[in-house]
Amino acid sequence: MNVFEWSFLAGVLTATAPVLLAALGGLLCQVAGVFNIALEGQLLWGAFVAVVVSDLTGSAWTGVAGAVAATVVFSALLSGPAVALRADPIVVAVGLNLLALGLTAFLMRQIFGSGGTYSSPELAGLPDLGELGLDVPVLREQSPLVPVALLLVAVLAFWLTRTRSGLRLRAVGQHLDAAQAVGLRVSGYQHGVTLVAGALCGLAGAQLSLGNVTLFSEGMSAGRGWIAVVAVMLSGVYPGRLLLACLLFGVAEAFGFRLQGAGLPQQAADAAPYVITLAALVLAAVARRRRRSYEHA
Amino acid sequence: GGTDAAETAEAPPAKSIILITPNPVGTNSFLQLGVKGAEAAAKELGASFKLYESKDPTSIAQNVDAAVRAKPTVIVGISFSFDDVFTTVPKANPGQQFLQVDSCAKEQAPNLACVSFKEHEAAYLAGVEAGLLSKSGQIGVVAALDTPFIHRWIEPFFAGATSVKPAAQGTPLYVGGSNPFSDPARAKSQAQTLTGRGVDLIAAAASGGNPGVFEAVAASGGKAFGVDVNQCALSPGNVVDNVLKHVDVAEHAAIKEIFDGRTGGVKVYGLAEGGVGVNALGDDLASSGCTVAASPDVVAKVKQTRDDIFAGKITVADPLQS
Amino acid sequence: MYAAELVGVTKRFGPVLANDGIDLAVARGEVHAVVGENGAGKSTLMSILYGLHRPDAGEVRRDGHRVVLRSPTDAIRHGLGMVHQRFRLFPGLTVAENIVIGAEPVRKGRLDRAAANEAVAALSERYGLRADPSALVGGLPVGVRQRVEILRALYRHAEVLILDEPTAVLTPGETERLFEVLRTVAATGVSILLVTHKLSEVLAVGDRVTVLRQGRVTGRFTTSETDADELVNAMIGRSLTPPVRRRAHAPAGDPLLEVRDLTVRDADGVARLSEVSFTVRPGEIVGLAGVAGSGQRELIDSVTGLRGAVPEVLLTGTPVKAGRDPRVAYVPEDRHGRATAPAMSVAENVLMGAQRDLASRWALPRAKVRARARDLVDRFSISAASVDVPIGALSGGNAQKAVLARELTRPSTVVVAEEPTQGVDVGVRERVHDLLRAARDEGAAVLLQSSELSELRDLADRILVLYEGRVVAEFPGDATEKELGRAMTGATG
Amino acid sequence: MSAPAVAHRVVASAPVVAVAGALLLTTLVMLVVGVDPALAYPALVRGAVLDGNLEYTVAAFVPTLGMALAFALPLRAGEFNLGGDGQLAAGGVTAAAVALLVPLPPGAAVVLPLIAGAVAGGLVAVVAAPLSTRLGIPAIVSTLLISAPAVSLASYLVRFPLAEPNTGIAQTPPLPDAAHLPALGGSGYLTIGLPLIAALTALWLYADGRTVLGYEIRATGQNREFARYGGVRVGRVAALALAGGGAFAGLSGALIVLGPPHRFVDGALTAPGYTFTAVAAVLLASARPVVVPLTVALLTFLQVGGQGMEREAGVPSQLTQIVQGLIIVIVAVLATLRARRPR
Ligand SMILES: Nc1ncnc2c1ncn2[C@@H]1O[C@H](COP(=O)(O)OP(=O)(O)OP(=O)(O)O)[C@@H](O)[C@H]1O
Ligand SMILES: Nc1ncnc2c1ncn2[C@@H]1O[C@H](COP(=O)(O)OP(=O)(O)OP(=O)(O)O)[C@@H](O)[C@H]1O
Ligand SMILES: [Mg+2]
Ligand SMILES: [Mg+2]
Repeated sequence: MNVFEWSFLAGVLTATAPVLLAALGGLLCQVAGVFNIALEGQLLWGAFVAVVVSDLTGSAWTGVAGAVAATVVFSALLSGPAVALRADPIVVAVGLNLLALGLTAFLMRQIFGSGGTYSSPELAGLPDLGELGLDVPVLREQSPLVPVALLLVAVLAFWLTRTRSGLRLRAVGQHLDAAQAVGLRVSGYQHGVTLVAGALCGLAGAQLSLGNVTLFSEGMSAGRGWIAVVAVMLSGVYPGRLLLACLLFGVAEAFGFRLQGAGLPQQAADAAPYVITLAALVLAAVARRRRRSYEHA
Repeated sequence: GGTDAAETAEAPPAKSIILITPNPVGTNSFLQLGVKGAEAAAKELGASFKLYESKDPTSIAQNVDAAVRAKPTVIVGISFSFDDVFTTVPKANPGQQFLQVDSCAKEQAPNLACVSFKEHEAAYLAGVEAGLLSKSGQIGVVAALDTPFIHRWIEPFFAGATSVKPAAQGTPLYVGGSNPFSDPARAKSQAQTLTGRGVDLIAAAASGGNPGVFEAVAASGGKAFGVDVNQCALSPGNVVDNVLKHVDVAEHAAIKEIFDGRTGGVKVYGLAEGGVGVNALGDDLASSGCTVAASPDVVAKVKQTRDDIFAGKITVADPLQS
Repeated sequence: MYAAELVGVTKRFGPVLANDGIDLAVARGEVHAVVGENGAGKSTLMSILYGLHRPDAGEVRRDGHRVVLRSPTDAIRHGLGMVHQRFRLFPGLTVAENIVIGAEPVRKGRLDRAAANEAVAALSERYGLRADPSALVGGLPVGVRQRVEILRALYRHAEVLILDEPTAVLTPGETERLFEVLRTVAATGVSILLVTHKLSEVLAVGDRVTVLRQGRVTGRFTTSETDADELVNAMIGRSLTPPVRRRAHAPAGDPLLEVRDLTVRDADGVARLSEVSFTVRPGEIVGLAGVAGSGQRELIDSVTGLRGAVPEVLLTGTPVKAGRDPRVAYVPEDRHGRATAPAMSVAENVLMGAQRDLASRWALPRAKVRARARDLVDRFSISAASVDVPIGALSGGNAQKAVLARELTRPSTVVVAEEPTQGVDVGVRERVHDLLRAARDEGAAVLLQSSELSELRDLADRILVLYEGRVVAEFPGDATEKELGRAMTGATG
Repeated sequence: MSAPAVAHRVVASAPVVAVAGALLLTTLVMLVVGVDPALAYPALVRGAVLDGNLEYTVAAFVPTLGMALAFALPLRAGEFNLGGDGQLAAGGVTAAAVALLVPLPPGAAVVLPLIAGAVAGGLVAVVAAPLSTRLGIPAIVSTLLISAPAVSLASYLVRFPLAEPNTGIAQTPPLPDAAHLPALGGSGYLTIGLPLIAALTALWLYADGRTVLGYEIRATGQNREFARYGGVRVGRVAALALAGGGAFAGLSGALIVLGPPHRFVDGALTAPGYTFTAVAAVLLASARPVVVPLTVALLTFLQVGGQGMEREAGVPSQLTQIVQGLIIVIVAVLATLRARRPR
């Protein structure tokens, strides 16, 4: 395989990792019957806190920990209203996405004294796997969170199918009343996954701002959280399918760049991930329908 | 936010400068230079200084109106984003002085002064360096957006390279996305795409995205060119040189002229006027941290090319005029 | 000492007094039936015993000790188990998973599937409740799903087992099998509380019976010492009115509704209706009987046009129109899901279908809409604070009357009524029956689907029995429940 | 009802409580980060209504109200239209193209681009309808996904086929004078866009409450199965509602482009974030259409005032986004608390 293709694969992984981490959180919520479309806001918030903490402490890993903690707190703003008070999760999430956008831009100006983009030589980014001694093509330039994301797919699949809490979680999502009737603490599970999704979005944000690059810029989540929502819709409750869906997005983004190289305008590259994701959604839905199309004889 | 640079507690200075940016300043080195120049002028002239950061084209108009109401000595707008507002507002407010940096409104009022640059001349010189230094003969540009203005950093760069290495191949890629001027993640991906196909020298014209380009070349063993300011120190050992644009110097001078009563007119800063350049031509090349310092032959060729441009032997085509 | 006791239990839902100082005691190993009309408070009482509701007053005792049940978890801990009227199963989990959930065997931190399957198999064996532990519950027939519910309770060591209307969804054969299981289980010392509407079942399987009416106990009997008449008297405060006189003259004229050889397949290609043919003539009520899921839904959706254009269905001689054929008045079973938009006002709910008639060229005048609604409210004696309150705020019976008001005032000649008296009280029930008869007398063709055989016998001129998507039998209106029940299980002839 | 009772109902109404709660929390944020609320709030008010800023507030009110209708109309039919940006850009670029390329007599030169913009926005939005009703892809996702390519397409058009030559910025040439929205009064910002959008809002309110279509849209939104059962062609109604919403968005884009600076500047339509301000306003109105213009006015006030606050008091204007986000969350919570209260 030549250098060209390695770099393409590396580009795919880079584009995939943050989306995948956030989508894993979304999938957990979906399994437990919580509709979580606040991934975009949480991703952005995580990216911001990661940079702030890393900048303050000089340690990227502290930044990651800070992002996870802060995003768990942020996700409580979803789980509180939507799970405990049964408020409309869509409305709450729309509010939270807006809140994250405003809060990060506002605090950025308060903390760093300027808007736009913040980066500084002192800001510690996550090390490359290459620096850590894993000198394999494709992975060499990725942060350690990239293999972590891939690993989490397997962990989640195992958890959901092989453990007691995984079984209970699936039960809660399938039939809320039934879960209550067999004595499961339904809202406990739903709070739990919403907060865990927060933690995963924190990781996703940290990967975006300290892994893919080393800086924060306003609105840098740039729709990745929404793509994660779509990936969750595409994959139901199956982590394996989720990985495929997120890789599809990664390929679409990396492919979009290639399109530019092939002479297509930049706008085509911008649109490519969305068009491809939408096409995948439509194809999946049509396939679902076709499977039933012999219904009218 | 509004920053008061020179402020005296008792009596506010009668003279004042309001600078309006088209976007948040952040790490955008171009806008930072704009702020620096205005601040320096304010300090020297004993004027107060206020910065209005716009978010989008609508808020530009709003900020300009607010500035007009504040009646400062001069209102400075940076970039072509002010072309429309500065066509109408100065005419409607003939008593107010305006300065547009880096572009000029189509119909220029007498109370509007303009400062613009011949970026293409500096980009051409950087291209010469790239042509001489590229081993693969493949060079590239990662630019923020595919807009006509930004092409001033692209075609002249490739032209400079082919002038010394006719076989050189140039590829531009654009950051795009929802945040083109400050998306290092996408900038890095684009740079990786280029390095992946054998490009070993990349000119970064992606503003806030430039650090991403530097990260990409550092990993691939290639090198990059910075833009506007000396960015060699941002990524030591990976930046060859920079397409410098001395916005601060030009802006400072223009503000001073307006304060002195010489208003209106257009000043174009090219190589000859010292408004643009590359670090290879600077006196402080040795301490600049730019890797071109290690190639005296390249520096010599750049100097010669500059002299040829001065002498009119070489004319650098301006993509905006084509 | 009783296994379980409810003492002076009172429960109020807003203005509704669902349980009013109820005392009920169940002995060990006893099958105790609880009967009463719709809305008498049976489910509420059972929910209190299972910790799903907290009583406003009164207490629950287990083995003579007072227990406080804050949740089903508490109830399960105190040895209570419940099989709900609507199953509470997880369609995407296996039989074994559905049974062990909440008390799963775990080995080395992992779910021990083998142990779960074994435990379930052992239980099945012991009580004669056969079910494949590794089958997905979603694909199982209703009877088996019910077994899973019972197994779940037994797995959790229930000593008091509550079953809320377990036979409503079963065929007579399945019902018979269930009763055998209940006797086996009771013989092991488990107490069983059986909620049902069917007096024959009470007399067949119960040891004792408690009758509820409007939230109070109106009778306690030992089944060996009572009979159906006595129970009915306790249930509705009077004896059953003698069977209604049938109309003198026979229905005549060309059929208004004609179904010819209708076959309908579901999403998976399985036939839900096969070669169904029948007619309904003006002035005739045709009843539709069958256990749940025998094809009633598909048939009614085809007749009303909701399945799209179905050439096999003819209304007044021409094929049914897709969407909602305006020639059909249709009273759906699902009151909140289909028949009403609960959050919209009474006026806007009764407007549906008539909006175009009321509108002038551009406008749908509010005054007209409300005036019409007020008229319907008066004519059908619907009790509502005003026509502007959301219909969801009305009691079930009044909401049902509003639906009938809307549908029966349509200019239509075919009336389709689906479980028209489900969950409504006696008064409303009689009113609904009167309305359907009136429609018939005015020359409408009425198709009446009901799971209450007595209702069909009261109203229908003919009764068609659906079984697995086929019309397996046709009876005159005065067929016996026994005949009908036999046909509903597919036994032809 | 007595006057005190009315006053009580107003004070206790969800929007009022939500705004009060959000402002309280925002004040807390200010205090935490060391901003003086006594400085910030007056600056906010001045930035929105005083010192001649009112015309900007009004200018921003027009597209925000248009975008609010773009979200509110499909929402009545139960469809979430989050793709306003794409519909706005499509409408704007179409209007610009028509104004530039089609020679039109005065009058038609304004009207036709507006209609073309509305049609373009409606077409972009209506794609989501079959995806939702036939394929079960929720509009909340599909509109969002369609939005990005639509914005890109507009950006491409304005960069290449419609671009103004010899300029540094991706924009169309100035539109012919005949295509400029007639101004009201001296200022160029106050145009007939305001009465136009006000009239359309009134029309929508009327249609929503007093027409057959409005009734069928609401029934579809409240309970789709009920509407289907009642004979409403819900697929068509949902599509119509989405198309109507998209048309409002497209019209808003056209209004922006035909107003100063009278051209389509790449990014100028989407950057101010009209779409999500409008979403916030509609959610704040919590399903009462009559309140929408008021909540739009309130949020526009905050947005425009935020700029003034930033200039004068040095408080980042993003603070107003925080207020909006908090308002929406609080409204959602209040809605459940209300539903829970025993009747
Ligand atoms: N959660 C609730 N909220 C309000 N009212 C309720 C609720 N549950 C029951 N009710 C009312 O309490 C009364 C008793 O209802 P319950 O379900 O206990 O009756 P039932 O005897 O089980 O009837 P059925 O034979 O229809 O199952 C009815 O009037 C019902 O409408
Ligand atoms: N048999 C059915 N049961 C439940 N839902 C159905 C059924 N048939 C259709 N639907 C759903 O109803 C919605 C609208 O269906 P349909 O497209 O037939 O509506 P319509 O009003 O006839 O629209 P149009 O005539 O414009 O095509 C869709 O969401 C569809 O999935
Ligand atoms: Mg019941
Ligand atoms: Mg149809």
